[in-house]
Amino acid sequence: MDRLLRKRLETRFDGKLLGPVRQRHDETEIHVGTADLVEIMNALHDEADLKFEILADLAGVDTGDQMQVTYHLWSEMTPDWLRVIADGLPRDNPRIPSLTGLWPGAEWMERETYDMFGIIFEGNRDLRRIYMPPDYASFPLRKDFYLADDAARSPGGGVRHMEQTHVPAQASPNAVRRTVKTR
Amino acid sequence: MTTVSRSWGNMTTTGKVVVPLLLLVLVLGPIATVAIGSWIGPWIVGLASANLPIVRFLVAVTGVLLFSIPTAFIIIYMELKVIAFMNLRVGPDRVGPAGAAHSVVAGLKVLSKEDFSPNAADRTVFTWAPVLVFLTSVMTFLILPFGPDLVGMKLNIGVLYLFSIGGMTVVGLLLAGWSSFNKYSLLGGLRAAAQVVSYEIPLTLSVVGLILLAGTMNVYTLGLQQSGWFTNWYVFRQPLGALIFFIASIAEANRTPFDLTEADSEIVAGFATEYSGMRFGFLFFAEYVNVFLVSALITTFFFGAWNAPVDINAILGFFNIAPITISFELGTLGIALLIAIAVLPLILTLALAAPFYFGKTQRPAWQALVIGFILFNLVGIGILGLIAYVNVPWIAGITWFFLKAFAFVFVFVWMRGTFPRVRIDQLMGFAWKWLLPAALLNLFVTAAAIIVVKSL
Amino acid sequence: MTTIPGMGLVRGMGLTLTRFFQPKATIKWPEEQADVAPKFRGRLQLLYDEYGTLKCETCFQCAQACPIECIDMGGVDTRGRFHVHWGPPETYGERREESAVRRSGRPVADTAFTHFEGIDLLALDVILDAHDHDPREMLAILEETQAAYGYLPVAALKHISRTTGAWYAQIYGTASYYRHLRFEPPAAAGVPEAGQAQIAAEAAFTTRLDAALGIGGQVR
Amino acid sequence: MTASNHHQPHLSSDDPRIMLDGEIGQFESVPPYPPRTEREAEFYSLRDGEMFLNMGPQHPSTHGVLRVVLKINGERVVDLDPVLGYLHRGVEKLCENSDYHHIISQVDPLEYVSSLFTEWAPVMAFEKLLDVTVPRRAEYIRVLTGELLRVSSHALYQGWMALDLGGLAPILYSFIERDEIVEMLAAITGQRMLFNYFRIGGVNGDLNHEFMSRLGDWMSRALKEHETNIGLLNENEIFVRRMRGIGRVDRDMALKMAVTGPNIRAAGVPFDVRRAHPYSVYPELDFNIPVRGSNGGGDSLDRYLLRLDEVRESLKIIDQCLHNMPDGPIMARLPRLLRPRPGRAWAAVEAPRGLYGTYAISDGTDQPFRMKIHDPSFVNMQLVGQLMKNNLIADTMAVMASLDPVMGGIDK
Repeated sequence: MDRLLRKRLETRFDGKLLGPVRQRHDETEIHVGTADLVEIMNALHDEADLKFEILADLAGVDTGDQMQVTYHLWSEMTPDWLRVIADGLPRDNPRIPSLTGLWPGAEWMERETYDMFGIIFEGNRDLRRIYMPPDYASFPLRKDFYLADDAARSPGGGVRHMEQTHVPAQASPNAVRRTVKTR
Repeated sequence: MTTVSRSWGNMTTTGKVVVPLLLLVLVLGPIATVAIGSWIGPWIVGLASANLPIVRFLVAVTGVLLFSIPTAFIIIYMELKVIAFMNLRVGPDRVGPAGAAHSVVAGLKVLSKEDFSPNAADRTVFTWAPVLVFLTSVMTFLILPFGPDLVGMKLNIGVLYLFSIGGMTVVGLLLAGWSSFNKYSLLGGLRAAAQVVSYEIPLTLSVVGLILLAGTMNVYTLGLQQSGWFTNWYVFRQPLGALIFFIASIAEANRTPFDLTEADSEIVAGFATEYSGMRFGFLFFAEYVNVFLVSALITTFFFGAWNAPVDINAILGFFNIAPITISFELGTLGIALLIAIAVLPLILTLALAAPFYFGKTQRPAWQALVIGFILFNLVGIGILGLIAYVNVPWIAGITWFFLKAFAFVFVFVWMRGTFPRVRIDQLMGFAWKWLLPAALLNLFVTAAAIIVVKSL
Repeated sequence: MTTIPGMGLVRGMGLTLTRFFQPKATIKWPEEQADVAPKFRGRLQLLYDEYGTLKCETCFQCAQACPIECIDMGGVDTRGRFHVHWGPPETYGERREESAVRRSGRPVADTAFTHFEGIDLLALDVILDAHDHDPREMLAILEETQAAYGYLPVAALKHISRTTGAWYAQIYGTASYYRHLRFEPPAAAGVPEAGQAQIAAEAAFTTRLDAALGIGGQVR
Repeated sequence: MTASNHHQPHLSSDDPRIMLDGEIGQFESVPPYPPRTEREAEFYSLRDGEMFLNMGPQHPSTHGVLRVVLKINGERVVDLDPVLGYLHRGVEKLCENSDYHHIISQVDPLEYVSSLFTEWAPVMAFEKLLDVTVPRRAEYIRVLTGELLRVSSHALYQGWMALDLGGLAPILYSFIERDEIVEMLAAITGQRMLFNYFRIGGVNGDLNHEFMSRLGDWMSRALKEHETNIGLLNENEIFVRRMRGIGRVDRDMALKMAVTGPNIRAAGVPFDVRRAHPYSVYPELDFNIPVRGSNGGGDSLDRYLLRLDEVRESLKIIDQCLHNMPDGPIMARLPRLLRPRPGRAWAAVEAPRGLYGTYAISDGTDQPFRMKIHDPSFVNMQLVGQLMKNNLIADTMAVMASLDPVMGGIDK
């Protein structure tokens, strides 16, 4: 736990953090809003006393009532991992600015998150599905997507359908509406 | 009649085939003998003696065709085994002794596979391209001098024939690649065209120096000129030419490190991607026939063709010993020959088996006998081979020719087991920037040397 | 890269040529068996539970669920009556009923597995004492058990497991790996199983007697 | 009307996916749906002289089932579009539906070449969630087996590299080396490939005699054999010429592309999780972080050579582990059923291919609420699109192999 980093983050991003800076083991966690995300990330990446240059991971989370996007960052200035959680994405139309301007390598991670959660990263140039086939309609890692044999967990106690389609309005940002005939 | 029908009913299927055939042979045999002896034989002989070159050509072509397939089999087996050994593997070891029949069985498998052609392929070209490839590589065998007087055609423009026919292979590869309707095939075919055409030039130029030196384009005469001691081999007079020829012929035969036409990690199998069954077999055989061909050509041009590296007669002459010939008329032995034939194998087998039975190993009697019999056969073949080698010049020639050619085949296989392949631009750059100037240099130096030597 | 151009190529060819003559790494299966560590668990075996019945209920759920149909069940059923095989539901409906019966706790006669009956464990105890109940000497224990009983009875294996603390599955895995260990009594001519058990018991008794007297068996 | 129409009513020439006899013009219409994004539209439009070449999913050198659509102009690659997902198994979803012990076997086949590392990261994350301290002996065993597996993975990399360039011999030498290591690991873990060995709070089995004797035998000649084997390629002019200057990654690009592992170190950035964010007992061990290509970035040859340097460092670590191995238990005391209190944990290890991370969220039940697996190959694979433009088809293989992707990890 790096107390210094906590202090630095609190003073630097005062008023922009949603909730307190949390620390556990070797991780420091901040919650930010989607509107401030790019600005905060730029600051984290560029400023000399932060210098979080390496994007270790980008993960989407479906908490059940909202969506989150989690970034893990590494910097040589601190022994901690920094976890940035972009909070409060509505489930029916989750949108968040893309970080491909800062880290072009985030492109595929954002594609994966879009594929699994339907979170739309505004500004990502190539936001298509990456794992699932192009004519696939649902988002498998969402919490309302039940596995076929996961009978015990489903509300009715019976087997649900494999795919509960939960397509947000305009699932893909720049899309020409697809009319693919599936054989 | 009942007896006949009953015994017919009792016969096995094989019997039902064999017995009528035997009867047929019994009846037709005498008739055929008489017919051939009195009418057909003389007619054929007459026809043949009237058209001797054509007959010679046909015989040679048949021989070459029959010869090329086993050669390909041997080289395939050799490649599997040698590369396996170099990779610390065992290689094929299930079919035949030490897996020796593996390539034959693989050939049979290829024969029995479905002959498939893609929907959009150009059927005609697709079918005939492998045949063209195979034929052009086999046709070059015609002028190879396997031994003294053991040559299909003593063409006086042999070298020219060689390169003109050899250059046709690329047409087959290009056709195969184009007609397959596959992008990998197309790329492979185009690569083949670019590569083979590029390397044809240094290949030919490297031999021009040799031709200047030898004063002939007859491959057989080239062989004759290199007889005697191994210092007469052209490799010692044309070392640069030999090196260029060697490198360019690797590319000609599409072997590693220049096997870009079928680079499996890039373009799957190149022009052969869509082929299956015996059509693929043709392409496959053609590749290995080509390997043998370029090895044989290196041997012929630069490494003394069929000539032994040591001139035994010269050594013997130096010590004032008459040339050895084993002239031995078996007929003079008379009845002793018969007895020897009857008794000698038995005695020799027993004699060779004895050390294994009584010796340290203490093998059981049957094992000792089997070992003895095998040893006896080996000894017998060895003795017979030695007699044949000394008495019959072409056997000596063919032995040395194949030894040398297969040594080069081994080198090809060895290189395949060691090297990664080059990139296409490096390949082309090497041909045009290094090999071609080197070949031209070789040519000029040779020409200048000839002029200088003649003017002295 | 070396300073002389082409030297690296020549050296590479030298290396492959030396490899050409070196001993080969291939294991010529099945003539040769690979040298597998005792802990290796890559071998699939159906195990018996603590009551001596097959742990597999033959419910075919695994075969049914396997997406690529790589699980195939076959063999003689636990009654030794007919071949069970994965197939349409009517072929395994009967098996499912039988499984249900077994699960309910009622005894199901398993005539094919009489050799799971209790055996005289005296001889085994002697062997285990000699090895100080040490699971690291498992192979020796198993070999001596087989020498005493003629084979490895399931009850003996379970006893070994209980006293040495080694898992039954591990003992079973070890035993099933070695070819010279067997789970079935050898098809000895004329000696019925009961007789064999008798012989084994006698042998065990004499062994124990020898041990008690300290003569170690060399007198007989 | 006719019988054939009756049998195949959907078959018509309008459908771009179906090519009828002689309709060669339909050849270029991939993919069979309208473009979804700007980039896709740009990629799937051809200019004069260009054509698409589908490399994969069945292709001899794509390391699994990767499909790369190449847009080529003759032998030159104009652009390329990797298409993933042929090996997607939804492991993250499976992990969210299985309990904590179960997950270890679920994640095993992700990166199947070095599967101990795929266990290590989740296990570390769960240990953080549970506040468990792992016994020192267990940590040492983890490091020992992990570094062994790193050696085997890098050995295999060398062979693949050569095979993708057309060399036949090195792959088998690599496999002999790897086979010795996996047999060794089988003696301790019980499996050759998907070990399922690490446990939450320790490891499954202690070191045993079989393992130690095999290891001692191997260690006595490992370095020498390694040097011999790499001599076949390192000094080979053909190999060096094909690798040098191809696929150059500089420091800035490596950081921007979020690349990790040997690929970023070959670009001159000394980022290794073992030193950058020490975990397990790595702070106690003495080893270097080899870095190459410090000026102007590193090419494929640097990436290749760097892995060979790492093998030497790993052998050093193995040696130290054997010397410093403490006595003690190999498992922490844990309840049978794990219910960590709600929270988030992130753990990363340095796998042979880079940072292998796991982000686990617990909601207090016996199954994780969310489990994200970060695979280094996935990120490294992105570089291919950047590096391959205006190179030759043959270089695609060299660059892809030098990045060392494993499709099992990429596709999850």
